[in-house]
Amino acid sequence: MPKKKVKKVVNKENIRHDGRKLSELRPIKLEVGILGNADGSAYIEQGKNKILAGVYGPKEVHPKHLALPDRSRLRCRYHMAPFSVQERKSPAPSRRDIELSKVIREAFEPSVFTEYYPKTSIDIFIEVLQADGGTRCASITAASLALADAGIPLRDLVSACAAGKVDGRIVLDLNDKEDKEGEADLPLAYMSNLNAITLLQMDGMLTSEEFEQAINLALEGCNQIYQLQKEALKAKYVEVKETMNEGADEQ
Amino acid sequence: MPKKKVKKVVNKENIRHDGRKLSELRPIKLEVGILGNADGSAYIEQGKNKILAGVYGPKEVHPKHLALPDRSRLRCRYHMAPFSVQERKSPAPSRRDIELSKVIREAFEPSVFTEYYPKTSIDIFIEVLQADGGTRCASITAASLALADAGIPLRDLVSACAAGKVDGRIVLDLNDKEDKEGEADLPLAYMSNLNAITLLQMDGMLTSEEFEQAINLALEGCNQIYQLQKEALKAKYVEVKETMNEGADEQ
Amino acid sequence: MPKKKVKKVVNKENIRHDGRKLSELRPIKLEVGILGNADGSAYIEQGKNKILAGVYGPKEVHPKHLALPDRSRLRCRYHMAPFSVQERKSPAPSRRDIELSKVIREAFEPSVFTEYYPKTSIDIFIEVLQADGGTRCASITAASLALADAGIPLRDLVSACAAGKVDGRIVLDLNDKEDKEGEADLPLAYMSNLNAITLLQMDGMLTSEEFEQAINLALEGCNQIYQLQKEALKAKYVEVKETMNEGADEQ
Amino acid sequence: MTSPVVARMKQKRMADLISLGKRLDERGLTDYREAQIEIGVIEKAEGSARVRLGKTEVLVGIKIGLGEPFSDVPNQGVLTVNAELVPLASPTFEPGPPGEDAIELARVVDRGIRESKAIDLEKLCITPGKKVFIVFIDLYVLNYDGNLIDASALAALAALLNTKVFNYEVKEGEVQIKPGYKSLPIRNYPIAVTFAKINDKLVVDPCLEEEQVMETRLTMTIEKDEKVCALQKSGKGYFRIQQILEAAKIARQKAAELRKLVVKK
Amino acid sequence: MTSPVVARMKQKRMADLISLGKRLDERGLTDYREAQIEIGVIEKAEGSARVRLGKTEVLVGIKIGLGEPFSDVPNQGVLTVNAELVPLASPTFEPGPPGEDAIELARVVDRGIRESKAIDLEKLCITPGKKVFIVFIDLYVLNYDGNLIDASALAALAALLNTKVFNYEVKEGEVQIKPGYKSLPIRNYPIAVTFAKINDKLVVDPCLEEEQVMETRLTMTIEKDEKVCALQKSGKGYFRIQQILEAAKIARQKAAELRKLVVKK
Amino acid sequence: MTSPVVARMKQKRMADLISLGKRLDERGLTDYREAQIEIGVIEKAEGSARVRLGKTEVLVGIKIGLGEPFSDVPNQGVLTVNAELVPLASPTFEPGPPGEDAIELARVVDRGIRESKAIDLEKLCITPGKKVFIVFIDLYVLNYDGNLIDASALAALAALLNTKVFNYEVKEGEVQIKPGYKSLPIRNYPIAVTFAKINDKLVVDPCLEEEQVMETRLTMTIEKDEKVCALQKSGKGYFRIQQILEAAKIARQKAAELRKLVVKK
Repeated sequence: MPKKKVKKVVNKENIRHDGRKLSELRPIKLEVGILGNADGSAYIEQGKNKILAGVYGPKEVHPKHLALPDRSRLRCRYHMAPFSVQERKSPAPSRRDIELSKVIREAFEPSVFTEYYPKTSIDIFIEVLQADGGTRCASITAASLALADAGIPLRDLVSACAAGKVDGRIVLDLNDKEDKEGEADLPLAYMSNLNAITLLQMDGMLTSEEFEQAINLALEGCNQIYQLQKEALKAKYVEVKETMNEGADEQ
Repeated sequence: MPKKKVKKVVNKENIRHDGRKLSELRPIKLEVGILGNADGSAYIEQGKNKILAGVYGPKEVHPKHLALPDRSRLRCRYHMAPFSVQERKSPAPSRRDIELSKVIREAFEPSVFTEYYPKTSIDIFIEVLQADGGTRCASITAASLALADAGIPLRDLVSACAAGKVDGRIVLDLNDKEDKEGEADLPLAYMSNLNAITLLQMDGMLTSEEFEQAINLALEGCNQIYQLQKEALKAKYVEVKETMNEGADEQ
Repeated sequence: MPKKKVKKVVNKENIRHDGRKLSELRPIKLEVGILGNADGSAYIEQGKNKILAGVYGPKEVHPKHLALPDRSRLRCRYHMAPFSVQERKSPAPSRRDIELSKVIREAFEPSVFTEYYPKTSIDIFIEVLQADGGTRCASITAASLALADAGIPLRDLVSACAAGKVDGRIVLDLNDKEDKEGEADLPLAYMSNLNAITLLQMDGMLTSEEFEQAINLALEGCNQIYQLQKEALKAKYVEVKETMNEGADEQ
Repeated sequence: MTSPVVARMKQKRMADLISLGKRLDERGLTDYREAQIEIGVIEKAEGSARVRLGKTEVLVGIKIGLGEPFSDVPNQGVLTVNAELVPLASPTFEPGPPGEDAIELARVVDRGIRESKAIDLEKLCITPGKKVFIVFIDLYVLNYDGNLIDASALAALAALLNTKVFNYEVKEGEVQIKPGYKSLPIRNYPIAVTFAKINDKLVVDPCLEEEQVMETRLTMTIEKDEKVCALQKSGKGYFRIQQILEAAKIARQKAAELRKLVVKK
Repeated sequence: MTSPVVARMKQKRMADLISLGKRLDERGLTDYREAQIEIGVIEKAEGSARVRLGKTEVLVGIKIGLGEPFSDVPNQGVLTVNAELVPLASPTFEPGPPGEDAIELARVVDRGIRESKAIDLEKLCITPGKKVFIVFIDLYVLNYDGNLIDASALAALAALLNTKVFNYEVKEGEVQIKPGYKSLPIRNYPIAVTFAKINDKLVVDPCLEEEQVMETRLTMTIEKDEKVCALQKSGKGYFRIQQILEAAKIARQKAAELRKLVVKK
Repeated sequence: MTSPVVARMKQKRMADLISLGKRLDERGLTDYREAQIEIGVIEKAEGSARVRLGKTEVLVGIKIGLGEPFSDVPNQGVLTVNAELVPLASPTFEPGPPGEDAIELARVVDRGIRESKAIDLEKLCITPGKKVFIVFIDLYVLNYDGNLIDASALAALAALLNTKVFNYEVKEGEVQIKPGYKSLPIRNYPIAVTFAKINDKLVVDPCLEEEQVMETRLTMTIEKDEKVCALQKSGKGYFRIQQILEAAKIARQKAAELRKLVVKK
């Protein structure tokens, strides 16, 4: 059986199939505070990813025996809409969903002052409306904004981005095609001001040099995203201030 | 592909395939108090439908957090025996079962003085032993008798009956064949003395005139069934009285 | 369709296909106290059966409403590893697993002084690592040692063994092939000192005489196993004493 | 509902009576309650029967379906028994998937039918390895007053004897249903006989009150030639060997009596 | 979060206003909140639409799959509607499998589409009895502020009108996808109109606060020729016949208004 | 069971020791506990191995089945890894379906095998698109004393190296088993190395007591040519980049040591 000839995803000029340079992020759009009921919320578009994050809490825990005496219980559900992927996904949580919910929750633990709210829970709900590679990182980026929007005291925002290896080159922020056809994917979450890596996973194969290179590139991506997050919060803050002024005018 | 020629379910003389007139109920048999353990029970045969209803309560609620401070919690399970239909039905509740359990429960809410029994539950269990169209209505008719048999104070009995459209005619109390081959089915539950419609659903298509006609016909059916329900209760009451007299004789 | 000719499992000289005599047990290996975390544990090899039993308790019951006011709640889970049988078994409990968990639990009830530990639970976990017929009996034999190893006061050890009918002969301790191709299998659990049968089941067909014969043979098997159980406990006890002496030496 | 004190007194009295060979409802120790059997009560099922044993009431419906055989017996139809303890039958039954009691009930009834080879499963093979009939036996408990196993096994046997299998032909590998029915090929008549041990005495057909005080329980299923074809000890206590051999004798006699109620009736 | 006392005062005021024909948010009794409809929001889905009804927000995505038809309608495609009340939409929604509210929502929307024959399912048959298209309609509630049924039904219709089915050919019994798309064959436009009964008066499009005080609810689904094609009474209370006939009149009018928002737009 | 106060004192001492480069059980920070490996312990499984890492004990059984390939890789066999934390292994393990810890364990082990292409899945294809071998790797934890991932990954690799696949021939589209076996085609040897971060220091192969006090954990899986083939940060804390690069160096060295225990042995 002849091997099918794979069309290169990255060309000789180091331009990726979607026109990006090796260390270029996909276009990112961030919006904060867009849901009516959640205590905090945010929306991200990163390439074709479309993800909503909502936060409820701190609030009473149900069932009560889950309450922790010395801090808030962080809970997280990463969930994909059935229509978010090529073949309809059953709405029941897959093993992948359960693993991602766990590592995403753990990526936030170091960022939240959970000790301020003993015996409560803080619930993070992530809904992937459309998926195109790198959803866990985009989810973290959005959910951190949702936590901030909920007014929950944070040590720092968490920014997340993957680096990886495609056609032999180390690239930033892989999309679905690159993730599937590439040689490695390394998602990473980071608190920029604290130099703290809070999520780190990898699929694929990387030599020792490539590994170091990929981590550094992912960190660079996180730093860029951190700026975008701050702008999004500022935009919301300004908006809120303007609304308040309007309210003042009305009075 | 040629359309298969459908044999008419209602003939030119307005006689239905089972010999009934358009506004004629199927033969109905009602029995009250036929189960040993339930606090109240009733059995209905309506055409080939065979349905048992049992009531337990008012009683302590489990789990306790479901208790309501100001009234009894009404619960209802509509369930079909695996052998009740043509193809064996899995005993796990289907989405249809869950919806019917909800609307049947809500059909009883206005009839029960739930405020007399705060912090308790009243559980209605319906078992469809054989199904032949119109089981939700027959279930309500039986379950209302079971509630009365359990000695639970009621504002009125709830009587239920469907009307619908078959071969262009508005007919009463559709059986399975009519339901499947007909144009519309409109089940309705009613408290006759209070002029209160407590369940109303519809599948199919009806013009504005047909709709009004169907509702009126269903109400007529409910009124007839109401009489049968009262007779069934009276029969049970007389029977009980006779048994008591016998008991007196024995002493 | 011609019947396939079944090769005899027991030959004319009353020697079974694995070389055993009719009333001979398979080789049995017992080890006590082999798990690090369980309060008590034991391992059995009986033919190709390989089974681990672990006991936790007496301990607080979760959820609390399961606690019994006057005695400990005995709980038991019989579970097979997915790789323990020819075709991989799903790890979800089958109906067979649930039935066996029940009858095994009940086989221990008369042996444990549950009244010494009100409001607690004693949990027996059985893991069949490899199955070759007669796993429920071997499980009981091991689990009784695990209960003893946990220091739980027992009226007597429970020993278990099956007898059955293969190729017209009553035989002891059927292996998988004999169980499947034989005419009857009768597992039995027994407290030797108390003449008490605590588990009794049967598949197959036995005349009245065969039935009595099979029960008596199974009891004989139990008595032999009882001796092996006592030796295993003694071995452990001696071993512990030796270890203690060593410990004393070190000090 | 009686108070716990009254209940305990009643239990004591029941146990004392049994020591004297008597029962609260005046039955002898080896007497069954009155058994009523109705067959064909569910017209839409291929077979059905309702059994009342005193106040215990069980409805059994049988459906015939088409499916694949198990790979180790490619030329046999499939038998499957399921039990539901629906909550209207007792305040102690909960809605939801079958618990261990329902599963044990189904499996004990299944064992009696299967081990006695009551159904000729080879006659239910349509295309070996591909297509066979599936016999679904659903045990439906409508009122629980003790001894569900015997009532269910009796109803299952009555329903099997009353079951019809549709005619068919195989055309181009597809099974096509033809008009008419045949009886299900039944060739044995297993009867379950259950004993409760109370105050170290055996009683047959325990009612609910007896089950609540019994130390343990034993079900023996006896086939038409008086062979034992299934056993199940259930409950916390134990039996002595003498009790089991005694039970076997009584079971044979009781099974013969009960069998007359359903076979050739 | 407002205190229970304040909440009760507000409820009283809301109910009193409604008696006077007014509503807290200044709508008339038969006025809908502002409806915003975006289509094609999920490029990876074969069809999609997001509807905002006031602060209620529902996203509907449609996927087209391949599968077997039901045996009683071998020459029809399969329609399946599923609803998820995901927990970010409301503090009262819990993660986990759909509860009775989500199931009712999905089934009422399903009924409107199915009974009005909105989709020409026969055109979705590929090989009769063997292979058909499956239309998965997933209702995804993003923010809950009352009247989920109308918002979901509207979004489902908008998404259906926006759905593309891939081209295919059948080669040696296998379906092979070819380039290009066709529109889904839609031939009717069912619109759900929901009434809440508060203080014995009917209001359309209840917001969450109104649902919290309503006695009961009625949904009427009206198809393009003004026929009623689905009904659902939901909630504890009851209706009088006059109220139902009045509702039917209003529903026809409201349905026509709403339909303009999605059809030929 | 030690009291909470004693436990806290012990934890403090453990953390203090680690700051000094020492551990409670006298290991160095980068020392593994003694590893014992037995292969072929389950004769009925196609492959099996039991690994003891100190008191942690994991049994891995491998079954080979037949099934369909995934549609996107029609010419590859299927690999599936499942983990069970059975309750006899620890008082903190509960019976029931796998929780997030068991799922993470299985997926991390799976990732190492899959990403290093340890199994030549193309050689497990029987009929492209139709029939392939399925390799079921079941991780069975028998005693839990920390570092389940490394013990499980090691046992899985040992079991794979010990796995036999039955011979077969394809006759008229059906797979028929023939006598004899071949070895599973293994071409890489991934080894998982896990670090706990305690008092900002890294230790390898944490035991249970260390896991109870660790801030966070990192698993690096290293393949035969010293490439990293899987990573998993797990637990609440965080790492600095320097720690991760340091861990990578140690992991390569430790992996080489551990690999010798299973390969060519």
